[in-house]
Amino acid sequence: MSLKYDNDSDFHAKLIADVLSQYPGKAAKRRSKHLSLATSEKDAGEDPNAISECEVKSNIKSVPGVMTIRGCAYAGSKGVVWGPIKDMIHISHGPVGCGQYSWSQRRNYYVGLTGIDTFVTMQFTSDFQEKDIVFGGDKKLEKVIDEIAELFPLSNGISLQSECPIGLIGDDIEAVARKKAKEHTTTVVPVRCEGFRGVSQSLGHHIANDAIRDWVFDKKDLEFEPGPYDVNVIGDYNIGGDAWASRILLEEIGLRVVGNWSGDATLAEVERAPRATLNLIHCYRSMNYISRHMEEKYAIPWMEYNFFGPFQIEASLRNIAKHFGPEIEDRTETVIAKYRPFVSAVVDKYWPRLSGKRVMLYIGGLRPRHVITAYEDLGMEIVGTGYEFGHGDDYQRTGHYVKEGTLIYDDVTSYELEKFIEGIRPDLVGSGIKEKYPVQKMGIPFRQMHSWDYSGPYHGYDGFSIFARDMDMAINNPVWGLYDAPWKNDRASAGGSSMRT
Amino acid sequence: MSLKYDNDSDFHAKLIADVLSQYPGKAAKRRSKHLSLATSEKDAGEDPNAISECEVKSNIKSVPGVMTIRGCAYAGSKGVVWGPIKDMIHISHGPVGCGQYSWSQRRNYYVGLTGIDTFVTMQFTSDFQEKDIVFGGDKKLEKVIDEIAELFPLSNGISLQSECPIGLIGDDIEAVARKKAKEHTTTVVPVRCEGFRGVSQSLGHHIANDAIRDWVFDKKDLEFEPGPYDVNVIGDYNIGGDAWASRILLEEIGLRVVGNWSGDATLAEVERAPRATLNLIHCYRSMNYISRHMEEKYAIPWMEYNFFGPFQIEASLRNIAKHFGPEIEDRTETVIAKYRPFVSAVVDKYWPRLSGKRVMLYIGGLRPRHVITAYEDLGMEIVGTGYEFGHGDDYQRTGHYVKEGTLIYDDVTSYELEKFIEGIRPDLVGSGIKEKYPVQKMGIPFRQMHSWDYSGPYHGYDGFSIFARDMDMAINNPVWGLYDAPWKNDRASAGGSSMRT
Amino acid sequence: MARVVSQTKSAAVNPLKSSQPLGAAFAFLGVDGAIPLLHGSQGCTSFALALLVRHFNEAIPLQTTAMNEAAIIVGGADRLEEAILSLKARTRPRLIGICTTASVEARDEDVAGDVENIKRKRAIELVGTEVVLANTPDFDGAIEEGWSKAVTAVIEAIARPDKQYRNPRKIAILPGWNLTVADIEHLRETAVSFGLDPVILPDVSGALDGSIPEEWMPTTYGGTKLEEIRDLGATMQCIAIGEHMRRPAEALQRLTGVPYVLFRSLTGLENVDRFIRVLAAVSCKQTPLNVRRNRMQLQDTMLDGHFHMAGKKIAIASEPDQLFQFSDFFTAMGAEIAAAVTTTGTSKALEMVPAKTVKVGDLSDLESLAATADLIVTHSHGREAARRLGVPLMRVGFPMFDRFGSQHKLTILYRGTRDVIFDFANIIQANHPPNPWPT
Amino acid sequence: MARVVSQTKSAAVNPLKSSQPLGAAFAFLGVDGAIPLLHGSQGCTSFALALLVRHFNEAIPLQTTAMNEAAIIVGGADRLEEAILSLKARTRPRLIGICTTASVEARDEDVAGDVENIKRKRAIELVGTEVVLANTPDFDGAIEEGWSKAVTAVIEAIARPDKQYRNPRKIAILPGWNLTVADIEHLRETAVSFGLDPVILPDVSGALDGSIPEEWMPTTYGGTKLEEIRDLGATMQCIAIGEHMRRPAEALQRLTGVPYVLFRSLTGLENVDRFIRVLAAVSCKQTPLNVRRNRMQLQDTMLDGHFHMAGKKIAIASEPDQLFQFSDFFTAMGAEIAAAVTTTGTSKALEMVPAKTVKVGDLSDLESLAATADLIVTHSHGREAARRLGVPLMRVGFPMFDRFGSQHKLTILYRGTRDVIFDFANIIQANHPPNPWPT
Repeated sequence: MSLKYDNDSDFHAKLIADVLSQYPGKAAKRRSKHLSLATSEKDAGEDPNAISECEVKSNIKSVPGVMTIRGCAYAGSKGVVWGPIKDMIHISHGPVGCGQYSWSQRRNYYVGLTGIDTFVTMQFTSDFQEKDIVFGGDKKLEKVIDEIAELFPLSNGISLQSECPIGLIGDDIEAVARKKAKEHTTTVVPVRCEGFRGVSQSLGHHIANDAIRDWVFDKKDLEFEPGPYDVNVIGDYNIGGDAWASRILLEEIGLRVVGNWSGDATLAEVERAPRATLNLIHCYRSMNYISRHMEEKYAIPWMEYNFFGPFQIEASLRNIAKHFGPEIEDRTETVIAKYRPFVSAVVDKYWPRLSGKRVMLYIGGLRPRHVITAYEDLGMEIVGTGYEFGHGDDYQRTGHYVKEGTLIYDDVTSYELEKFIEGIRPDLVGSGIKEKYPVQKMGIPFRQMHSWDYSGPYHGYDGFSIFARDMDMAINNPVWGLYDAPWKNDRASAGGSSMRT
Repeated sequence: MSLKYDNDSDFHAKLIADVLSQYPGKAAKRRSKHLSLATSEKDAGEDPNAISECEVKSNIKSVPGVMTIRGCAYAGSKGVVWGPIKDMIHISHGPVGCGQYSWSQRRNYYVGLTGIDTFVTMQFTSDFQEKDIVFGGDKKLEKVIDEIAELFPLSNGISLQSECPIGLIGDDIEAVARKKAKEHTTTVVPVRCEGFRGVSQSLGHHIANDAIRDWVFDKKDLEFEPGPYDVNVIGDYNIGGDAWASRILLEEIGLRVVGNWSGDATLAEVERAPRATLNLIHCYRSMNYISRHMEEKYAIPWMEYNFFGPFQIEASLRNIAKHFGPEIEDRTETVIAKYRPFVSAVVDKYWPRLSGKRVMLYIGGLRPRHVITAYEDLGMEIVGTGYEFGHGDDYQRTGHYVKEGTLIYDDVTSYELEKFIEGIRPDLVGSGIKEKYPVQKMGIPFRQMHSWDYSGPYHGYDGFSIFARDMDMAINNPVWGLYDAPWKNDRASAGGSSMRT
Repeated sequence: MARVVSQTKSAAVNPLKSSQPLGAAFAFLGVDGAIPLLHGSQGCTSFALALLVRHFNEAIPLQTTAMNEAAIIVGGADRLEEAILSLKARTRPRLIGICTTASVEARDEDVAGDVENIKRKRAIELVGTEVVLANTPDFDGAIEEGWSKAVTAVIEAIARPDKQYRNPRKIAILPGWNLTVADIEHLRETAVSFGLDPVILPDVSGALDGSIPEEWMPTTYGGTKLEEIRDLGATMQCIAIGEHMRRPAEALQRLTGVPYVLFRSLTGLENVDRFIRVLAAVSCKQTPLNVRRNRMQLQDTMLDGHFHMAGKKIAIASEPDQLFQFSDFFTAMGAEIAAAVTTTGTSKALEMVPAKTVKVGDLSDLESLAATADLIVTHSHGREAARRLGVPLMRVGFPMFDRFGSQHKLTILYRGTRDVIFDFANIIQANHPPNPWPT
Repeated sequence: MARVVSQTKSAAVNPLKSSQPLGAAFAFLGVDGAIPLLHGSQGCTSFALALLVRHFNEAIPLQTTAMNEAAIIVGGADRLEEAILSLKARTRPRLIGICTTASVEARDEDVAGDVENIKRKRAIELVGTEVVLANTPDFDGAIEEGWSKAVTAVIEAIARPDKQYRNPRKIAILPGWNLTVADIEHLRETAVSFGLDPVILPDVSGALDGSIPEEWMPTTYGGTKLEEIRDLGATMQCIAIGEHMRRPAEALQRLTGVPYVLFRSLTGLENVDRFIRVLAAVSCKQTPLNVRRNRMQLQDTMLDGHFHMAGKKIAIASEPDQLFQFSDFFTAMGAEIAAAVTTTGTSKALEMVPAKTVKVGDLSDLESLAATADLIVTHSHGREAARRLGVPLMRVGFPMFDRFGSQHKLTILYRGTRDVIFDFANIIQANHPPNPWPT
């Protein structure tokens, strides 16, 4: 279903102008490039390479003293790409800060015995002290690797996630990696994802992809028998079980998922990826690099898909099936038909409670566009969306999804976001933990759309029903009908009020 | 080991005089018969029927407006004797109060699937309403029995524990019992333990014993093959696992425990008891009636024993073994020798922390005497003891245990107990939940010696080490070294102090 | 609007309710210098005493007429008299609160007549001691009724029954049994912060708060003073908390003309707002800053907590007013009352419970309804059902014998509501960890 | 007298500590109108911010100089200047608190020099805004050091460095990072109840207590006011809480001559008694009744609770002063510290910890020592070890992201000590049910 609604372009344009008016001239000019409106609408789900008129400047460096929501290269590599590979140990190499701050911030589900053969929710660091900075940390790194090999004999490899100081003190972690890989006959991957590189976590994704290319692919003789329906799922991190929900569907239409990058993944799944017949990309932003590489080097085609909400699920399943021909296409139609009643039940239940509700999004990865139609499947309207660390191609892709007049904001500051939300007063904001409390205190329902707020999965048909329930719970919670304070009448004479609005 | 120490007879006599002086003449006279001193010492563990000079008036009715610690006949029957029989359902028959107040007050451990084949920690009542009082409750009782038979098909019988109103309204629960036993082909035991009968829980024990005699024994054909070393353990309610600790020892010396009355017991264990060769009585007070009956009717001899502390354990084991002859006696010596090092280790550890500490007891059943030597095994001294609901024979038996000058108090009131404790200021008081808080607030360590204060077992060798640890924990806890309040100096000018002493 | 479904079984399996005399005794414990006297066999008192001690972790003054077989036959008047005189002589209480039990009520004894006789006959000996009777047979009602009857009896026996000068700063507060010691303290502080002088009856925050009196006291220490009860007619306004406090509030109004306003619950933002408005109106004062700050903190906690409460299915069992108090609040936070069980079916609070039905029943009824719940809310005896079902338990009400500090938990006004959210959300978080897979 | 055992592994597996700049930023959050500015790459700030938000469930103002590759090569002075000016222009903070991170410290940048230059060069633009620097490389110390350095830096930069008229009612209180919002509020109330006027630095009870400000604030709202910090020299007495607050207390004494008294812990009867004595002496007042009542309640709770704490084996991991605070109290209740792990080995508090050894280490060290413990005490990351070992976890310290209301928990003075006992005993009761057999 393609929901019809209009966004108020004039009002949104005025909001942007108001926000920019508060900046000094130079900063206003700089920021104006990040804020925009969608100017025309295209049907979603067709040509993924169509150029959209939704364009903003993006992937540009952050401004000192203007805190945005971005992370760093280390976040992109350790936090996103490498961290979920469950049978490896990922060392946050450097001082204790980065790894400790970010520990357990993502919810990559997995199965395995933590601390025995699986290590996702554990945290490892070389815990640099002053002497390591002064005299270099390679010796310590060697010891750390030796200790880990001894303490966790069932681990299948180690990655070295460089923190800022590593790039400054001239350590040669590649040499250490080579030496220790040989000594312990294991995989050791050095990743140069120091936090100061690039402008956001995005470069970290790229560096992490390159590290897979250079330090994992084609390094071992694989015992793996490929089949005609083998696919890799790329860029699904299994937040709240998303990858599992997706895998169910892909298997139902007759495919074999031989690798899931990188939620609940083993190193072996990564190693054998070049033997698959197709790469299915969920999070384009974080994993397009390695997909393009596999296309070039191993001639594996790749395609994007979207499993948020029934409209996109059906389109994506058909698109994927087309690649494999009539047999799979038939099975796909059967699967789609099978789930139709389930979808109707979900929509019938929640449409009356959710239709017409207006949503603002500000997230990372692919979600600022991919989740849009899932909301629309429930009758909800997207009034604004933006990426933490998107690139031009992300914004191009967004054009397919958004309606004309939709507010678009790149790398938005908390000041800007707050002003937009105050102006629009949407019925729901979907963003991250750092935005959650300010938005809620404005009296506006909120869902974390990075972590699914301890819920999930949101992928696939099962995920859709959970998604619908969660949005309903957030928007229609009676807590939002908060009373004015009983002393409102005497407000002038003493401080305090109910909510700032 | 028989610990040598003296109690200060003169001081204790003065305490009694002081306490009595506060009563009006008649009451003083009445109470004076309940308070006494032990006047001579005999060696413990020899002739259990020796007459002692430790005599107080006991088992006399309570005084209105003078709350003591006693329960009622219902408490003695439902709470003590019947309640632990695990595969029967014991209906608190009458209004909701009694059963609800007493629910889960005792800690009779058991194994079984609660609610399926085992019901000890559940609570059943016929929940009388006004109409049941006015029109009689037999009809309701019948329905309750029918419901229970349907809801709990794996229960092996029902007992009807009468609450006060039953005796007043003229219900014929015996007729209901007979009728329903026949209908459901099960055991239904009516027990006339209305709370107003007798002066304490003690009569309830007797009534409960008689109900076993009249409604359980010789009612079924038993499939049970008796053996030469079969014994019943009578009056061990398995508080905190006590009966299990005892059973281990008896089995080690070569006996077979065919019935355990009534901790963790099944109805079948009770039914087959008359086939055993010897009754070993732990709690004489609550179960001597049925033991005497079995002696008369089935010619089963009975003997008391005491498994508190190594001194008594050894004496009791030898005494029991004597009954079975040389083979068992040899095994017994082996067992005793086996545990000696363990005992030494416990004593060596705790003696330095506990010896010389003075203890006052006020408990029920057999404990006011039986636990004495366990304390003495650790070097502790008993300065006073008394029974909630003891009879003359209990006090006679106490003479073997206590030293000359020991303060003896029967059915003591909270006022009297408090005055004695204030006067003596012992290092430990062992009594029940109702005494716990007043005593602790006097700054004196306390252990519940009915329930073992959520600990246990205290029986047997294993229990002795737990007993020692618990007493040490209570007495030597640093909390007793409480500071005086920092404002003590300005105490005169404003209320508040640290502890009343 | 809930439908009240009456008991279906004849048996009570794992009963929910405690019986009436305990509720009455509990209320008498909130009067200064009082001794509750249970008129019945010693066993009742002994058991009730042990349970109260386990609940409060405190020494509790509770007395008995120790009815025995002979007294059961001839009637309990003599035992009652002996008990009253003995108590008077030994402990000089300011109030003896008699609670009858099944054993005297089943005989249909005229205890009221007995009490009047004793008071007349022993008038001189009893100078300085009020003797108050609550008829509380075990075979009727439960804690709520017992508490309500005792408070009513105290008011009717002691409050001066005439119109009198009304002190514009004085108010009467009649809290239900379901308020904790901390609740009572916080109620008082809040009223005082508006410049009011509240008389709280009963006031369990004195004797049962865990403090240690300097001298051994055979009666309660702390609690509402008799003079305050006598002068209740001098208050401007009475505030009753809980439907079961309507009876004593009406008795007070009848006797003295003091008007009352009734709050079914003081938990939840809207209820508290209404209460604060009443305090502001009565006192003609602005709301103090700390109360405002507490409201802001509550709002914030509601925002944080709604997330963990939304959509949660609750199985709750309690006395009617407490049932309403928590159900009402939980649904205001987006939770759903999947099962509601209560002790007696007569309270008007029941139909306000936001559930399809409220079942008069026992914990086995709750257990059979709670298998798919996210949370069970009831007293400590619910622990076995909760364990069998694998559903977490939030302990509220009486008895609470397996957790400490229950009397120091706030459950009302802005701060108490905030704490209830913390409790709820933390139980949910503890039992629904973010990563449910084996790790 | 514990022996401090230094780290044995090179790797930190499940590290215990958070790094220094976070501690400094946390302290700056306790100053009114402040913005902590992390000098390093944006990632540090972003991560630290997310963790602080998860801990407090609050919006947190935290800023970054967003050092990028170019800045890393040429040095961060320009980024720092740009950040300060931008912050000043947009948000008009009263304080910008700079916390350096590993990336600038590893280059050995002269940040102090940079700051001085900027302040000189931009003196006019910066009027009304203090700029304070704490050198807090991630590769040294942990939260305690960061907090301590930030408070010291604030005092040295802002407090007027001369002897001045001492107001006999004014005292300074320098609390360690390990006190909660509720602790700070209770400290203030207690001091005020003695008629004192306390300046508490830092004071996190304003901005981080979950209240909702009327207008959107880009800085902290609430916290110690700059004028109060300037006038710290006018206080009669400084009270420092935690060994790590000795450094700022000494700085204050050096600058202004105000004497200090140091409390390693305000948890536990004896420590609180000593504190109350100090307040009484400084104020020349008698101890107020409510404080006395709180002490009685604590004594009673100690009596009730010692039973559940006696003999219990505790495995605890925390920063040194918090480690001391809880270990000291637990052993005073009869528990035994079976394992103690801490973040850094330099604090003098460590040797006072009542354990044989204190290991400088990580949560994997704790896990290997805690298998036979009855209770694990550490921050939220201890949950996995606790679950693997089947030992219950009592959450204390930072971060606490999986329970609500941690900032509203009292842990100090009589009431806080009481609440700690409740928490402890209830965890024990929940995990050691009275009947351990299957039922």
